[in-house]
Parts: sequence; structure tokens; C-alpha cells
Amino acid sequence: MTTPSTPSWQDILDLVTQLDDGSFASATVEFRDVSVRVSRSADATAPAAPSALAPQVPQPTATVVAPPAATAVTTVPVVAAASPVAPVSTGTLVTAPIIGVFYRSPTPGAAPFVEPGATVTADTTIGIIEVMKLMNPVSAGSAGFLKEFLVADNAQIEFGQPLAVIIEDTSS
Amino acid sequence: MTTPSTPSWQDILDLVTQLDDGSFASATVEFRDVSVRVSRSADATAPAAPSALAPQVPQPTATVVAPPAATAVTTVPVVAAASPVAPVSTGTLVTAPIIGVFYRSPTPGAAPFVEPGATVTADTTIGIIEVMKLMNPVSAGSAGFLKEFLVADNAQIEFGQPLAVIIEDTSS
Amino acid sequence: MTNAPEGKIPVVLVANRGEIAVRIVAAARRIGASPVLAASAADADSLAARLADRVIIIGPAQAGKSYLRPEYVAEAAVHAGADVVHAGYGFLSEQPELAELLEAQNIAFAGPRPETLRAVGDKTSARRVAVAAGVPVAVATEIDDPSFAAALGDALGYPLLIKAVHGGGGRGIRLVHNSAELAELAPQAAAEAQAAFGNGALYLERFYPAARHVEVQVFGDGEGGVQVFGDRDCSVQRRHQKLIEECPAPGLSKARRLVLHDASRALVKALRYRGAGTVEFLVDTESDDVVFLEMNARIQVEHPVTEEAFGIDLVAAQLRLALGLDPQLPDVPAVPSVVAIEVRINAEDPDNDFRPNPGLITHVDWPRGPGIRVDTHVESGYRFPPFYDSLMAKLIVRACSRTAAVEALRSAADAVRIEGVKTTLPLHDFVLSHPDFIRGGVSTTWFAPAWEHRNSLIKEVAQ
Amino acid sequence: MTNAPEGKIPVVLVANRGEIAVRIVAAARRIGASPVLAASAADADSLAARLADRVIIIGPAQAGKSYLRPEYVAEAAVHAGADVVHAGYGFLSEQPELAELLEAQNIAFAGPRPETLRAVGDKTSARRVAVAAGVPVAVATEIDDPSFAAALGDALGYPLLIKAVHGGGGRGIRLVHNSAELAELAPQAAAEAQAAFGNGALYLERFYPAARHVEVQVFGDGEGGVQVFGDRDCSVQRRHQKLIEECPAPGLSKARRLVLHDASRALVKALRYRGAGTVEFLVDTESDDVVFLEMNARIQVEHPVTEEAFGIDLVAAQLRLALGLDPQLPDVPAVPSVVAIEVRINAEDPDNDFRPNPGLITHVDWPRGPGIRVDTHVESGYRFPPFYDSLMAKLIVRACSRTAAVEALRSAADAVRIEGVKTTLPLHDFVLSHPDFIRGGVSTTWFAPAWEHRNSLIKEVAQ
Repeated sequence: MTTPSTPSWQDILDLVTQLDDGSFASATVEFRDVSVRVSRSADATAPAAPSALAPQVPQPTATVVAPPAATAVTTVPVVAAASPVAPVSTGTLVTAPIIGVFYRSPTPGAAPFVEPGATVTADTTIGIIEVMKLMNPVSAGSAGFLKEFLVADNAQIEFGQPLAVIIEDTSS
Repeated sequence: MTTPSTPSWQDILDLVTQLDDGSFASATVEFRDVSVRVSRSADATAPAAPSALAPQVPQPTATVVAPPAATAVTTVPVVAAASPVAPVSTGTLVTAPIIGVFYRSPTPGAAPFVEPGATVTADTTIGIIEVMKLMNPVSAGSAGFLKEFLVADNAQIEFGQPLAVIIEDTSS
Repeated sequence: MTNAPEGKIPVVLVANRGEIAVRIVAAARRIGASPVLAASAADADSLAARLADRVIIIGPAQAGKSYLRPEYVAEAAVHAGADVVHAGYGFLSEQPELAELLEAQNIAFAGPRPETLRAVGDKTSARRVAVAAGVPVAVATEIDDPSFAAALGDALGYPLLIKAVHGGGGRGIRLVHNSAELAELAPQAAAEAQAAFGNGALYLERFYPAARHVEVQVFGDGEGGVQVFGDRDCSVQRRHQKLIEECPAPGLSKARRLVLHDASRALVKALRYRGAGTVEFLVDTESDDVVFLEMNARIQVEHPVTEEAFGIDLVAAQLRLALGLDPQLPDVPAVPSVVAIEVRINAEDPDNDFRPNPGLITHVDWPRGPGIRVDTHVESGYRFPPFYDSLMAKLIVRACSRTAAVEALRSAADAVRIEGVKTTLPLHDFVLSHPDFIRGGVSTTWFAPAWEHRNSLIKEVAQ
Repeated sequence: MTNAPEGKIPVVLVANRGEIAVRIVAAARRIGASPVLAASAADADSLAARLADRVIIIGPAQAGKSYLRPEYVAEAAVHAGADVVHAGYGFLSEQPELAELLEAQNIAFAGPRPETLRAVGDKTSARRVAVAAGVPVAVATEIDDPSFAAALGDALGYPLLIKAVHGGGGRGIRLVHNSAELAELAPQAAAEAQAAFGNGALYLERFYPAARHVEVQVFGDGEGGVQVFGDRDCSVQRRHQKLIEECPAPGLSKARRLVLHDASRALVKALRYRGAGTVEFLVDTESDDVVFLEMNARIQVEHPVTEEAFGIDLVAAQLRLALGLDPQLPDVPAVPSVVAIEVRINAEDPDNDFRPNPGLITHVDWPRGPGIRVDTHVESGYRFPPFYDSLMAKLIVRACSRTAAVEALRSAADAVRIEGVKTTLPLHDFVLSHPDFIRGGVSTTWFAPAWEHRNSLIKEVAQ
């Protein structure tokens, strides 16, 4: 039996948008197991102990990935607290366009397509995902430099799972 | 299954909108397991201890009576919003100590025990409740004047139902 | 019996709480009636209250000032414009006073006539009716002279109990295993009875150290007509509290089942019994003896196993009969084609001598799947009250064989999640996995030592 | 087939969504296995996702990029360490590609062998297998020369359909009622078929204007062993979509039932069929004809009525068999001792030509009570997605007779509360109250005109 009106992630985003559009200096919203606190100054929002995401339903989310993104690239402008996989980070996430096994090199033993810190264009291949023997290249999706990989080489990954962070080239 | 009177997420959003449209410098709203705090300055949102764990089980029905009072007298210091029966009023409620039929007179056609506006002591009988042919007197419970009856003569009443309002004699 | 006027939706007053109130509300819906709940102030927010069309608060939380008061319930029935009152089990369900108050108001009572309630409500009178109807009862003989006790005992057979005629509450009871023991203890018992109760009169009763509790579900039309809906085994008990029940009783021979069913039929016929009832027996595992215990003149906690096994709705049938309608119960075979087993999940701490454990149930998840039924009033966020009994839920599983049912019930019990209070689920895990229970047919004395043994093993491991 | 290593808890990958995913999770729990859900991103928060031990997102919301991709599901099965994959119904459940990919990974598929899926997946090949097994099929005759059509038609019997051999999608089909009509229309049909399909070849097929849809539930051991679990009537249909199903099919003669069951048994034996399957027939109400339609090589939406009627768990049996275990299904009589009926509650607007009606379900309340089963993934606050089919819930009721079951289902359907979206509940209220349905045995052509009639009456009243 569920939590009739437990807000979805989209609801949370809507709320944050609304709060942001509003004129609040800070705000705290708690609803069931959800709490949202925002502030216009950098200090006030230190989330006290009762952390936001304590799902009361046996949420199997350990493996579930942040926003069910339809595109492979998601912009993460603020704290990405939703996914246990995604670290707190700014930048642009490259997410898996497909389920499979992620490889950083074209063949075992070969050099990786790119190393962290490397400059990439939107079309730069940063890895491949193998699904049932079929290889699918993954490109960076935006230009900038590749800050870090979020999954290990050879890792089983799901659709939508964050793979790497690109710091976009804002000068261009 | 659901909680008719637990606010939905939409209710929360509406609330936030309303608060933002308002001229509050800060606001805290807590209801059941819900709390909303907003502020125009950066200080006020320190999340108080995770708010009261009132059971989220819904409150029933139109016929149910205010606080399940064990005693027949309930003080209503502020707006009595809980009961659909009790009007917004200050004073002390005389509630039914028993289920039955409420009579304002000792016998049909006789004069009422008291009329609204009359002065009463704690022991003044203000009516009787008949339950299966047994008569149970109801006393005012506190001294003052009887402001009004909240149920009609001859009405079927439940345990705990507000019967009358006494304005207590504060001079004494 | 009252017939609701043609076209009017009948109103059912539910005069109970907890899971059975929810169950009665469902039965009212089932027959197209409008359920109204008579609740204490503590239950004003309960699931049954929310499912009912209306709630009438009859008194404060204490049952003695609400659920146990016939006049309050009758008053609520009048307020509700009720056509019938269903009192569930416990509380006023077998009180002739309520039935009589309602009769005076021309409101039906979903149960037997008041005189039937009186006839079966008292053990002595129930035994008298049973004997008259040819129902087998426990053999008992009064001892006129303690020095002749051994001869009487030899005629009865051993083991047997020496009881004080004027005793009670288990006091002055002695278990003896043979003639010599009886000869030795009888004078002693007489002397003690004289001292304790002012009267030394004794009687002897056969004692069955390893008997099963088997009961027969009956439904009478009030005019001598009887339908039997199989039997239930309720032998897994702790201090006379049933823990697990099943339908049919496993491993009963055809002959023995016939004795039970025929005796029950005879009793119901003799009483011109109206509605649902249960005839309880001791069924010895060491002899062919079958002994009448008592008749319960109400719907039982464990009625769902019978409903599941036969595909019937006993509570709806009670309401229909009380309203003067056809109860719509089919004739069924003596043994159903499927097996149903129930476990009672109580808010008790099994590791703390089953101490009641009320409180806030922060989260609850009931299992799902075919053949699984959960009768409960408990939901996430429910504050389990300290005022009433500790039954949280009945988990019932139906399957095509007893083996399949035991296994399915174990899986289902394992899938129950209850957070916030301690429950008897560990007990069920223990019983449902125990080879004795899996084999079937344990006696009422089986559970206590088996559980003791389990606890001592756990203690050993911990040390 | 893979045997899970001794002692390891088997992992079941659930490759579906909605109510059937919840159902498969329950079956996994039932056999003590660990359920892992392969879900699209749209279903990451679904009830099945919360009930499973783990969720693996296989693709975006669109089924074409998630649930319909065998390689994604197989990949998820590898990630999950699955021992068996259950694909429910629809999506990949009858796709040999998935079964083959899994076979290559040594993961069991809870369904027939890939070659069986191919054999029965194609109508022509299925008909060939059926004929070989002695299963009655619709009589059809190819017309070599349109001018001889009438003679062939007279031999077949009327009414019949003229169909183009190379036609399809219902095009070029003509209904004729007698010899003269046939003689007149055949040359015309040949000319049109020539024009439309480049080939004028025609054939004649018996047409049954008032036939029922009756299907037989089978379970094969994969080596020629067969168990039959009765029959279901699914004749209440709208545009070939089943709305209401029941077990057993009402009013079938013993002889006719025997034909259906024996034919199904023969077909399953001939295929050495593995697991649960359904053999569908047209059963004419105007003659004794029985005609094979097709075999569905999966668990069906309507499987619960069979489970409820016989007290079995077909989905657990599928999983057990796929894991190399005893499916633990009993032998049952041809006709169950109780009756089960199911209504499908869809998120469709019956007053708007059954337009799909997804959206936020603000509140839902399912009925409770004995014999009531609700298979659903819908809860209060669920946002019913627009991407998939409109099935919200299956409400199943079991009772001791068909009359009792219809009545109980009507009460139960009446007690359903769904707020936020329009549903097909008004349709069920209409059908369950209709004397034709109450009588039992309506044909597949019954619903459409009856519903039309109801709507025109409502319109009249409104004017």
C-alpha cells in the first residue's frame, strides 16, 4: 500500500522551480519522508541529520538512476541529491543511452578513448557500451573537459546511469 | 484508504504559492506529518526537530465528534476547528458523557432546565440524556452563563458531542 | 427477525472494532447494505470507520464504557436506523441482553435467539443440551466416598483428573495416572477441598494429555434446519489462545469426521439454532475418543479458513438470514477440495513472554498473490491502541493441498513487513517450519514445550 | 533449463510492467526466490519496482526502446544474475528471440521452447499443428473456379465468408447466407481480389455469427505430459478485446467440454509443450461446432480466474518448472467446485468511445472481503502513464455458484473507488446487471449491440 500523495521527483523539481521563482531568501518544505530546504545565502541549508531521502517504502533505488532522463545528457545545475550514484558535483552528466557493460577502451588492453582531464567535443567518444555482443559508442554530448568518470571500466550499467561529468567550455 | 484531510502535494504547492503571494517575513506551517517553513530572511529556517509524528491515518467523518474527550467538559481556548459540529466560539463546551437522546426539559411539555443566557453553577442540570429508557442528567460542569445550546431538544447525540457552551465566570 | 421494507437499502450496525469490524463492513457491502459503525472514541479514525457510511461514537476508549454496553449499542442502532446489528466476536456478541434490547426495538440481531445464547453460554447447561442431543461428552463421575475412588477411576480409565465439585479456576485439580495414585490422592484432595471450598465433594474426569482441538462450523436456519461447513483444527495454542487454524482438520478418519459432523448437526437441530455457530471438540490422538467442549454462538475469529476452503461468505450469510433473506449458502461436501490455513498476527513480543506491544505502526506491508487473504484493520501509520486485544491481522492462505498451503503460508508470512511494534510473526515462522506441524495433527499441548525448546536452543547459541 | 545451485536463492528477472509485474514478483516470493525487475525509466518507481529486491532500468519509457528489446532484457538478466526470466504477457513473452538469447546465457525462460513459440506464433503453422493433432479447426475450402463456388458453399454450410487467399486485414471479406448470394458475389470477389492483391484466388470459410470464446488452460511438462486446468469463457468482448472472463465456461455440455479438453491435451502433447499455455476455441451456440482459434504460449491476462477456481498458482508453477523443479500443480477435475469471474478495469472513457484516459489517480480504494482478489499496480497517487496499455486492475471474485459470483462481483465492482481518471467500471456495472450475462453463455457478438442499445437509451432519457 503506498503513500498516496508522496511527491515524485518531478514534483520536487517543480517545487524547487517554484521556490526559485519566488522571492524567498530561504525555505524549508518537509512532506512525509521528503524535505526540501533552500536559501539564497550559502550557509543556511546544511541539511540537518534527518536526511532527505529516507524512503519508507523498500525503495530498491540502490541501482536506480536519477531522473529518468530521455536524453543521454543531463544538466545538473544544483545539488544532485536524488541519485545514490551521482556525487555532489556541478557540470554536465553523460548518462548511459542504453543498458549494458561500459568499456573505456575500444578493445581490452588498448588505451582508453579519453582520460579524465582531457578536452572533449560533443562528438568525442568517451567509451562504448556492449549489450549482448553489440557495441554502442558513447559520446561526450557537450564540449569542455571531462572531469571524471563515475563508473569503473567494465561496469554493468543501466539506462540513464551517469557515466561521466563534463565541465562545459563556457568560453566558447 | 486515503486520508481525506491529509493535505495532498498540490495542497502544499498551493500553500507555498499563497505564502509567497502574501507579505509574510517568515512562516512556518506544520500539519500532521507535514511542515512548511518559509522566510524572506536567511535565518529562520533552522529545521526544528523533525516534526510531530502524528499518525497519518485520516480523520473520519461528519458525525464524529471533536476530541475524544474522556471527560464531559472540554475547554476550547481558541478556534475549535476540529469538529464539524462545534461552531467557532470561545467558552467551555459541555460534551455528551453518553450516547442517547438529549432533552432540555425533565418531561415533554415542561419548562427547560435552563435557557440560553441563564447563569449556571457547575452542578446545574442543563438537560438529560436518555439511553434505552434510562435518564442521565447532564450538568453544566463549570460556573458562568450558558451562552447557547449546540444541539436541538430531542436530538440524537453521540458520546463526546458538544451540547452547549458555557462562558465561565472569570470574576469568581 | 425484521424484514427491511421493499426497496430500502438495509442498514447494518457494526458493533465491534478491529479487523472484524472491517470484515463486517465488507459483508454489508457484499449484500448491498449500508454499514454504520458503532465505535468508541478511540476508534473514531479506524479503518472500519473510514470504510463505513457513518460512525456513531458510543462511548470512551474503555470497552467497559463503550463496546461492552448493550444499551449504548442498542441506542446507536436506533440512531442509525439499523435493520440489523452484527456484534462480531467477543464484546456483546454472545450477550442475550443486547439481543433482547434489539428485539424490543424491532431490530434484528445477527446471531442466535437470546434463549439459545443463554442455553449454550453456560457450560453446565450446554453440557446438558449436548448430552440430550446425543453428543459425546467427557465422562465424569462424582465420588461419594474417597475410599471408593479407585474403583470408579478404574471404570473411567486413566489418566484422569480429580476435581473439586465446588472448586474453580483450576484450583484443587490433580492429575493421576493409575489406580494406586488415585487411591492415595483422593482422600487428600477431599480434605483440601473441604478446607478450601467448605465442601469436600470430588469428581473424576477423563484427561486427554494429547488431544487435538477440532471444531465444526454450522449454520442453522432457526427452525431446525442445519448446514455443516466442514471442520477446523485449532490445536496450535498457547495458554488456550489459538495461534493457527486450518480447514479441514488434517488426518481425520472418515468415521471420526462423521461422528463430529453428525453430533454437531444433532446439537444445532436440538437448539433450533439460528445462524453461524461453532461446536468445539477435543479429539484424542491416543484413543478414538471425541469429547464435546462447548458451543460458540457467534462468528469465530478463525471463520476465514472455512470461507476460503468452501468459497462462501459466512458473515454475509449471517446478515442475510437476520434480515429474513435466503442466506445463500450452498450445500458442501464434508471435506473441501482445497486447504486453508490462518495465522494470527498479534502485537505481542514473543521473546518477552508475549507481552502486548501496542504503539505506532510506522510501516506495514501485507503479502500479495493468489490464495492470500489478509483480514486486518492495521495500516502504515496506525497507532495500535492499548485498550483492546492484540490481534493485528489474520493471514490466510488457500492452496490445493495441505503441503502447498503450509509452504505458501510460510512464504506469505515471511513477506509480511511490520515496523514499529513487535509481533508474533517469529512464532509462526517457527511453527510453519516445524516437522511436527508440517506432518499435521499436533495436539493442543504440543506448542508450549516445542517453543520452550526453541528458546533454550537460542539461548545456548547465544552463550 | 537451468538448475540453480543447491542452497542459492534463485533470482527471477521480471521482464514486464504493470499488474503482471506485481503478480510475478508475488510468485517469486511464493517460491522463495529473489525478484529483480527490468523496468523502463517510466516505471522506476512503480509498485512492482518497490516490491522487487532490485530494479534494473533497461531503457526509456517507450516500449520500443525498453520492454520490446530482447537484447536489453537478456543483458538485464545477466546483470541480475538471474536464474530465470519471466516475461509476463505481451511485450517479449512469446518472442523466440528472447528465449534464444537467454538460452545462450544459460538462463531459463519461463515459457515454452523457442521452437514451440515459432510453431504456434504463426496462424498458418499453428493450424497445421492443430490439424495434425486432431484438433477441430474451421472448415475452409479454396475456390478454384468462382462459378463452382456455390456447390462448394453448399457442402460447407451457411453462413460463410468469402476471403481472398492473398488478402489480409479484413479486406475483401464477404459474408454470404445462401447459395444464391454466394453464386452472385463470388465472381465479383475474385475480380476485386485480382485488382487489390494481384491474385484472384478465393476461399470459403464457415462463419459463426453467434459463437462463444472458450479457452482451455493447459500446463505441459515439456516432455509430452499435460495437465488441463479447466476452461474459461471470455466471450464478453469489445473489438476483440476481452472485458470479462470466467472459469468454468458456463453451460457447456459434458460432451462439448470433453471435446475441448481432449483436443487441447492432444495439441499440448503433440508440441511437447513446456509450461503454461492456452488453447482458444470458438464454440458455436447454434450448432455443435467447436473450432480451434489459436494457442497462446504464455500466461494470459485472465489466468487468475483459473487460479481462483482451482486454488493453484500458475505463475509460481511456471517459475518452478523453468528452474527444473516440480511445478507442484495438482490434478484437478474438469469442472472446479467454485466459480471465479474477472472484470478488467481499464483507464478508458466508456462514454467517449473507450478513449485511453491516463493521468494522476488521486485516490483509489479496492474492495475487500472473502473471495475478492485484486491484481493491480495502481495505488492512490499513481500517475497512470500514457505509454502502455490501459489495464489498471483485474477484479476477480470467487463464489460457490455462478449466481453468487456474479452478484458478489457486482457488489465488489460497485465498491471500487477510482478518482482522477475515467474507467471502464460503468461498462461492468452494465454487463453484470444484464439478464443475458446473468443467464450466462453470451456470444462474442453480444456486447457491441447491447452497449449501443444502452447508450441510445441514455441519450433518449437525456433528451
